[in-house]
Formats: sequence, C-alpha cells, structure tokens
Amino acid sequence: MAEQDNTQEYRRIYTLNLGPQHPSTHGVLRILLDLDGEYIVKADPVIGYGHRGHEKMGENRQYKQFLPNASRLDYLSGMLFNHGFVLAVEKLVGIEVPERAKYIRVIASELNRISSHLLWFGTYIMDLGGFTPFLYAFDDREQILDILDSVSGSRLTYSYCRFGGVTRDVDYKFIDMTRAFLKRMETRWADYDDLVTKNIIFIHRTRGVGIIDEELARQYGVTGPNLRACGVGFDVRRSEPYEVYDRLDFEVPTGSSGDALDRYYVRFKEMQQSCRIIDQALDQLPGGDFLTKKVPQKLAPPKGEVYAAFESARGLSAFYLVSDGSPGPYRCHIRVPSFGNLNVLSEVLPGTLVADAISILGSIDVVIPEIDR
Amino acid sequence: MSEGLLGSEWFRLILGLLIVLGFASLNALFLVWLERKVAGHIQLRPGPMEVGPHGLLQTIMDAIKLMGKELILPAKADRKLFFLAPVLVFMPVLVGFLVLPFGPSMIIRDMNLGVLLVFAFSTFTVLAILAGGWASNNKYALLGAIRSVAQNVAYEIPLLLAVMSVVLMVHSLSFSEIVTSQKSVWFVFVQPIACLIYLISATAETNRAPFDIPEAESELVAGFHTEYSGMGFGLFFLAEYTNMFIVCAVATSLFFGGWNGLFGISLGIPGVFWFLFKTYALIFILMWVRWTFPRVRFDQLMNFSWKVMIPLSLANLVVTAIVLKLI
Amino acid sequence: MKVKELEAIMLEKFPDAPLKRDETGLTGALWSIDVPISGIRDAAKAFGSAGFFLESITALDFEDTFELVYHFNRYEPKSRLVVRVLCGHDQVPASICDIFRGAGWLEREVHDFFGISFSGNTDLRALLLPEDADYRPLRKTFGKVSAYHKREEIYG
Amino acid sequence: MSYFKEIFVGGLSLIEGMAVTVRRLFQPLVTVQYPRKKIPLSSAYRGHIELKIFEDTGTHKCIVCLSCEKTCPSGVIQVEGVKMKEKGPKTATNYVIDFSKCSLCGLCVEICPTQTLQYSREYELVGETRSDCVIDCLARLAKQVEKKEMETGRQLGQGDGDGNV
Repeated sequence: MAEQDNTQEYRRIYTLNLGPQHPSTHGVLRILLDLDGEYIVKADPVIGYGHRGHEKMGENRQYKQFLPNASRLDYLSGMLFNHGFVLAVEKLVGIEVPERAKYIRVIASELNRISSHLLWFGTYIMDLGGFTPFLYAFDDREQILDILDSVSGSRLTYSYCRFGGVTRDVDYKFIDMTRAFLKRMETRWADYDDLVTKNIIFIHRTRGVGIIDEELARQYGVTGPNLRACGVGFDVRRSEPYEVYDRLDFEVPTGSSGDALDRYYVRFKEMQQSCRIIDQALDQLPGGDFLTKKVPQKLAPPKGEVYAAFESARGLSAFYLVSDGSPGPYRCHIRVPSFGNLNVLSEVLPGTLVADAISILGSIDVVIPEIDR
Repeated sequence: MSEGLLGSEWFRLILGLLIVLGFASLNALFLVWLERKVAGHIQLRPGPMEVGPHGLLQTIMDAIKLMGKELILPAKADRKLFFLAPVLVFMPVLVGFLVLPFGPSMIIRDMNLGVLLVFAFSTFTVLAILAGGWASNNKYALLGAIRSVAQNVAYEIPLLLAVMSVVLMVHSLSFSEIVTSQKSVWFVFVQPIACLIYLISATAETNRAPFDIPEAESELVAGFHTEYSGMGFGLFFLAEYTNMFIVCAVATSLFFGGWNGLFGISLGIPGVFWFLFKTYALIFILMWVRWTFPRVRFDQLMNFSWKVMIPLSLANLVVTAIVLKLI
Repeated sequence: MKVKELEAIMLEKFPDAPLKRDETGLTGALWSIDVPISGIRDAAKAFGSAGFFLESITALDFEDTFELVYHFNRYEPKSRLVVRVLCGHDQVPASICDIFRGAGWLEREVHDFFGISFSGNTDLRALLLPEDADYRPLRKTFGKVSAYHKREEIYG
Repeated sequence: MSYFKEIFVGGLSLIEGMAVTVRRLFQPLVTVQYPRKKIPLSSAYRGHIELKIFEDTGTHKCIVCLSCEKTCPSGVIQVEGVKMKEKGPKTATNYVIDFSKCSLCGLCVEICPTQTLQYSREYELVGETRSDCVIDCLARLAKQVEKKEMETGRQLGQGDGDGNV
C-alpha cells in the first residue's frame, strides 16, 4: 500500500524544461522546474549557453583591446560596463581624467541606465502579457539610442570611453537632445503610471510575488535594484562614489517588502533619479579637454591589482584586474550582478505558480550573457 | 417549380451554409488584419502595409502560406485526436451562424431556442482545445488545455446568468424576438450590469487577453496549440476570430438592439448594417482591451469569476426577477 | 558589529595574519587578510555574522600555487574586504556554501575554470562550461597564455 | 467594503489605462517604412573602416606602419606594402579587412599616425558567404576616387600621387 502511494507521489511531480528556447527567458537561460500541477516544487537554473570566455580573452589581450569586450558582457548597459572597465584600468595605471570627461561619462552612463531600465520595463510587462507598454518604452529608448549614437557612433555596444577620457566630445546638439529627452520623459512617467503602475491586474500580478528579504539577499549577494527593493539603500554610486557622483544630488530609492512590485517601483524611481542626475550634470558640465593627452600608446601598469566596483543597471559590478607589469592583465575577473540575482531564484521560485515564475524572472532583470561571460 | 426550390427549407439551408462558410473565413481574415492594424496604431506604428493597399491582402497571403505548410505530428502524439481537434474547434463555431439575426429577414434558421443553441455549441470548443492539448504530447500544451477547461467552466456560469436576465425580460430564447423587443430601448440601458458581465465573460470564453491564459505566450509558449503547424494552427486561429465575431454578434443582439437603430431611429440604414456596425464596434473594444492590459494570473482569474462575477450576476438575476414580478 | 570588534576577532583567530587596512583604497578593498587554507570557514563565519555579503570568489593561477580571492562587502560605505587564501595546486579548500548560500555557484564557477574542488560542496557540476568539459580554461596551462608567473613575482 | 472599493478602484484603473492607449490611436506614427524612407545617419556613425581620400594627394596616406593591424583586438586588418623609394615610408599594396570579425571599437582609427583611416557611412551591408564580408579597402578607395573625379570633373591630387606629402 505504502509503495503504491510512493509511485503516485512520484507521478504527481513532473519536470518542465523552461528554456533554453522560451519566449521569456531573456537570453539563453534554462530552468528545470519540478512541478506539482502548476506549482513549482524545485527550480534549478542552468546557465552557460552563452559562455564566450571573456575572462580568458582578457588575459590574452592588451588593456585597450579589451574595451570592445566590456560592452558585450551586459549588452543592455554597454556604456556602464565600458565605463567600469575604463575606471578599473585608470585606477590601476593611475591616469588622471579631465573634469569634462568625467561629466560626459556620467551623463552617458545614466542615459544608458535609463535605456536599460526602459527595456526592462517593456519586457517585464510583456512577460506579464501586456504588449503595448513594450513599444512605448522602446519609443523612449530610441530617443536615448539616438542621443548616444550621435556622440559615440554606435547604438548598443558603445565602446565610447577611453583611458583618460572619451572618444568624442559632446556638442550643443547632444546637450539639446538630452534636454529635450528629459522634458519628454516628464510627461511620459504619468502615462506609464496610468497604463501600468496603477493597473489593478499588474498590481495583482506583482504584489507579494517573489519576495527576496534582506537576509536572503545578503546570503546570495543580491545587489542593485533587487536589493534596494527590500529596504537596503546600498548603491555603489553612494557608498564608493566614483567620477563625480559625490557632487550630484540624487536619491537612492528603496522599497520595503522586496516583492516584484517593489522591484518595479525602485527601478521606475531610479529612472527618474537618473534624469535628475543628467539634468544636474548638464548644468555643471565644465569646459576643457575630453581626453587627456598623457596616456601612452602602450600601457605599462605597475605590478599589483585593482578591484573597481561600479553600479551597473543591474547592481554592483566590478572588474578585478591583476597586473604583472605587461601591457595586458595577468588575470581579469568580472563580478557581474546578475550572477547573484539569478542564483537566488532557486530559493524564491519553489511554492509559486508557473505564471509567477515568469513574473519573478522578469522582475529580477537578469541579462544572461552577462552571467555566462 | 423554381419558386418552390427557392422557397424550400433545404435550399435556404445550403445557401446559408455556403454563405456562412465564405463569410466566416473572410471575416476572420479581415479581423486578423483589423487586429494587427488596431494594435499597430495603438503602438504608434502602421501595422501591415506592404501587401495590398494598407496591407489588406496580408492576411490572405498568410492564410495561403499556412495552407502550404507541412502539418507536423509530434512524436508519440495521439494521431487521430491531434488532427481531429482543429476540425472540432472550428465546426461548432460555424453552427452559431445559423441563428444569428443579421437583419429582420436575414436569419438562416430562426429557431425558438436560438440563444441556447449558440451557447451549447460554443461550449463545445473547450472540448476540442482539451483534445488538442492532450493529443500534442507536450507539457505546455497540456497545461494550456487544462487551464482552458477550468476557465471555460468558471466563466460559462456568469455568462449564462447574464443572458438569463435578458431572456427573463423577453420570455423567449429566440433571437428575433429578443431583437424585436429592443425596438425602442436597447437592453444595455436596462441591464447594464448584465451587459458588462456578458462582455467580460465572453472575453474569457474566447480566450482573449487579458484572459488568454490558455495560450499565455510568455508562460506557455503558445499554450494548447504549441505543436500545431500549418493549417492545423490556421484552423485554431480562424476559430478564435470567428468565435470573437459570434460572441460580439450575440452581445449585439442581446444588449445592443441587433438590427435596430438607437432608440428606434434607424436613419434609413438597413438593419444588417446596423448589426454589423455594432458588432465590429464591440470587436474593436475587445481588441483595444487586449492591447492595453497585462494578463491575469490563473488563480486570480478563477477568484474573479467565483468571487465577483458569479455573485454579481446572481444578484442581477434576482433583482431582474423581482422587478419583473412587481411590474 | 564595529570594525574594532571584527579586528579583535580576526586577530584572535589568525594571530599571525592580522586584518590589514589599506587607507588609500587604491586596490578597491579597504581591508585585506591572508588566511591559511584551513581557516576559510572560520573567517567566513566571522564575516557572515558581521553582516557581510559575498561579492565574488575567484582564483589566480600561479606557477607555484593557486590563490583564492574572496571579496566581502557590507551595505555601508567603503567596507570591502578581501580574503586571500593560498591553495596549492593539489589542495582542496573547504566550501563555504552553507555559510553563504550564494557561494555554491561561485565555487562551481571556480571549479569550472580552475579545477579546484571544494570539500563540502556537493554540487560541483559544470556551471558555465559544457557538462562534459574536461578542460580548465583559466588555468595558465590551457590555450594561449601570455605569461605564467610565480606568486612573488607579482605580489613581492 | 474594501471588496467593493477594490472592484471600483480596479475598474477605474483599467479605464485610465484604456484612455492612454486610445489617445495613442490618434497620434502620429513614430516608425518609418524602412526601405522607402530612411533616417539620416548620425555624424558620429561608425561603419566599417575605409581609407580617407586627401584632397592634396588624391589618395590615402597609409605608410604601412602596421599600427592598426597590431592594435586590432580581433585581427581584422591585413596590410601589406612595398618600399617605392630608398628613403621614406612604404606604400600600401594591399589593405584588406575581414568585417565579419570586426567589433567596431575604433582603436585602429584612433591609433593611425597619418589619420588616413575613417569610418565609412555604409550600413546596408549584406553578404551570402563569409568572403563577402572581406572588404578590399584599396579597391574601394579607387572606386571612390573615380566617382569623385566624375562628380567634380577634375583630376584629384595633382601632387606626387603615391601617398607622400
């Protein structure tokens, strides 16, 4: 009798292979779900489908040759990673960056952060079944891409920052376009509020779903908006200000319960804060060089190491470079935020519905190629 | 002799069936085009533009492409059921056309149980969806099929209760009688709650967003028709849009006065145009809703039905009955 | 927990390797500590109870030894801490995946890339590499390598 | 009571959402029917690299220093050259890029000592085989020079013409 019960129990639970090809896994992610009906019993994310060996490539390349790689780690915030890598090398070699370049980098980075969040916003609502906000968000994102295109010449993998500055100075056209974008967004937030934030269906789909509390976040090293959603105001831009972030006035939005709705709020408010940062940075933008002339063609950093953290759109990211004095790093390790953010899924998913799994996966905003490296 | 043939019931039926088949297919193709256009313009893009003027021929080309595609049978699928399901899903939808009152003299078969017939047959589609989902031997398809059954059972009840309030007022299940009694006042003004309940339940019945959980694209890939390709998929698609037309046509005749003009003013426009205009307006609203909202979750959908829709429709029915008795 | 207390605890546990403070912060970490391979778990426990979270685990491959580098951080300004563990090419360090649950994946990644096994981590399946990968790509013996140093050549 | 309130507030929020979408229905479209209508490229656009035509010489100024070839992270560029005179720089005889490997970082353009490299404004690139991605920059330059001469109606570069200034 007992044996029969066991076999029945065995049959109750079945495995669903969510991905690697699935409409809403944001890259090539596969999650092995053990299901009881529609309830998830066990979740095991399987990653590595997009492993390109960036870290090994880094060891075999000169510092500047790694520049194009940096934006390809997290292709949605290419400017931020590009910026972060340049920061690391500048710290390692000890290059002074002109003030103007610092401001330009901050403006470009924050624009990129908004574009990344807008893409997340669109795809998240699409994961929940609403298609239209996705295209509105892309319409706005297109404005950012145009702005960044006008200065970096590229729309996704910018490769804009250089050691000691940026490749190209910004002009009045860039400033006007950015100002126009900020003005445009002021009216768009209200539309997004009406269309999504206040929507009863949306609220029901996200409230109390996929709660990551502070202790769980600490255990898994969850950072970025996902961490701030559970009430911890931890932001690298605040805790270790790089470039000119300490001179700019912005808030670090936090949530309280750490559910999908709070993560949504935090990212939504972050976009508005980024707009504030850009606005101030444009006001303060000084004149001068945009690229220091003192950088040698062949970098020869002193022996040693550097761990340069920066806040990407998804959280705390860092480049860990070990130099042996040669023009390329001895070891190049990249700390990516999505790694911890995805890792936590195996503990958040059990007990939820399949539909919630999609909602949670969307709300933590992972970029799989960033994890796979 | 010829007059006898023209007037005979059989001739009428066959002619009707032919017209229905043609109309249903063309209408579905048109609706797909309309849906893409509405979606496009809501999203600030033009929608299909390349094939024909404003992309009008796009869906016809798509249909031809679908017919030319191979029907793929998944491994270990139930062969008979797999191919039967698309046919099963399409046939009952066609039957609904038999009793739809397009105009005062444009009913193929004016039955005194017309309303019942439409709903009896539209319930049948859920069986086909279940069969298709089960036969596909795919977990996503099965999940979609199971969801579909639960959803249809839950929403059938408020749907029929809402219809019941109208039937109580007219004392008839015949479409033409229901429409005729709305000559001066449409029932939407008398029964606004029943109308709202009907429209919401009908959206759920036809598996349209925000209630499209059986095919929830972002969760279940394509739900019950994940494994269907070619015309198998085409028939599911056709059935979905035809079904949409039917529920909107029924809504038109139950609540929006069918072929009657507003408050008895017909402006000299033939009844059939009034009917079609109102039906397409309702369809437009369904599309508008679809391209605005995110999808509800399965358990919330059931909650909404059992905790809100059914009590509300029951209360509405009781109030209707009491008021009718008092009058 | 205050920094002083943490320093005291670490000094008690590892008397010959005190917590070093790097005021310049040029390397990105404010404190660093060299922990013997047997002391990883003690150190991790101390940091865990002091409210640290694990930022990353990585390894460096030198000619004479592996070096495991753990980066811890707190939700406070400038409090990154780096733990260095020398780990011979054939040594097996202890896993800390029960102290920091997120460490499991990080250790799997190090196992993938360097072939370092962690005792106590039961799930060391390949994470980023294919399931059947039998190579360790970030070892300096794999593929194209520009340099292979001894540890003291870099850290002196 | 909260039950009815939620239904009411919820219903209202849905109507607000529908108001947003229906407003869009009457707004001008933002998309462009691409092959028929094109958006102007930004002035900073980075296409694949090409050799610049200098007005004074009527050709490029490549001195085959191989800086670009060495700095390229992906080994895209292949340059060969010969010495035309005893003294002075080499002249390029072969300048080929394999665009399928290029990641458009722009390091080659920045490092070029004679500034003879520039980004082309070509973006409608298509190839059926890998070899279609290989671009012969010298041949491309020759065509551009020819075209420019046709347009202006005069011989370019009345100077020495072999790349020396």
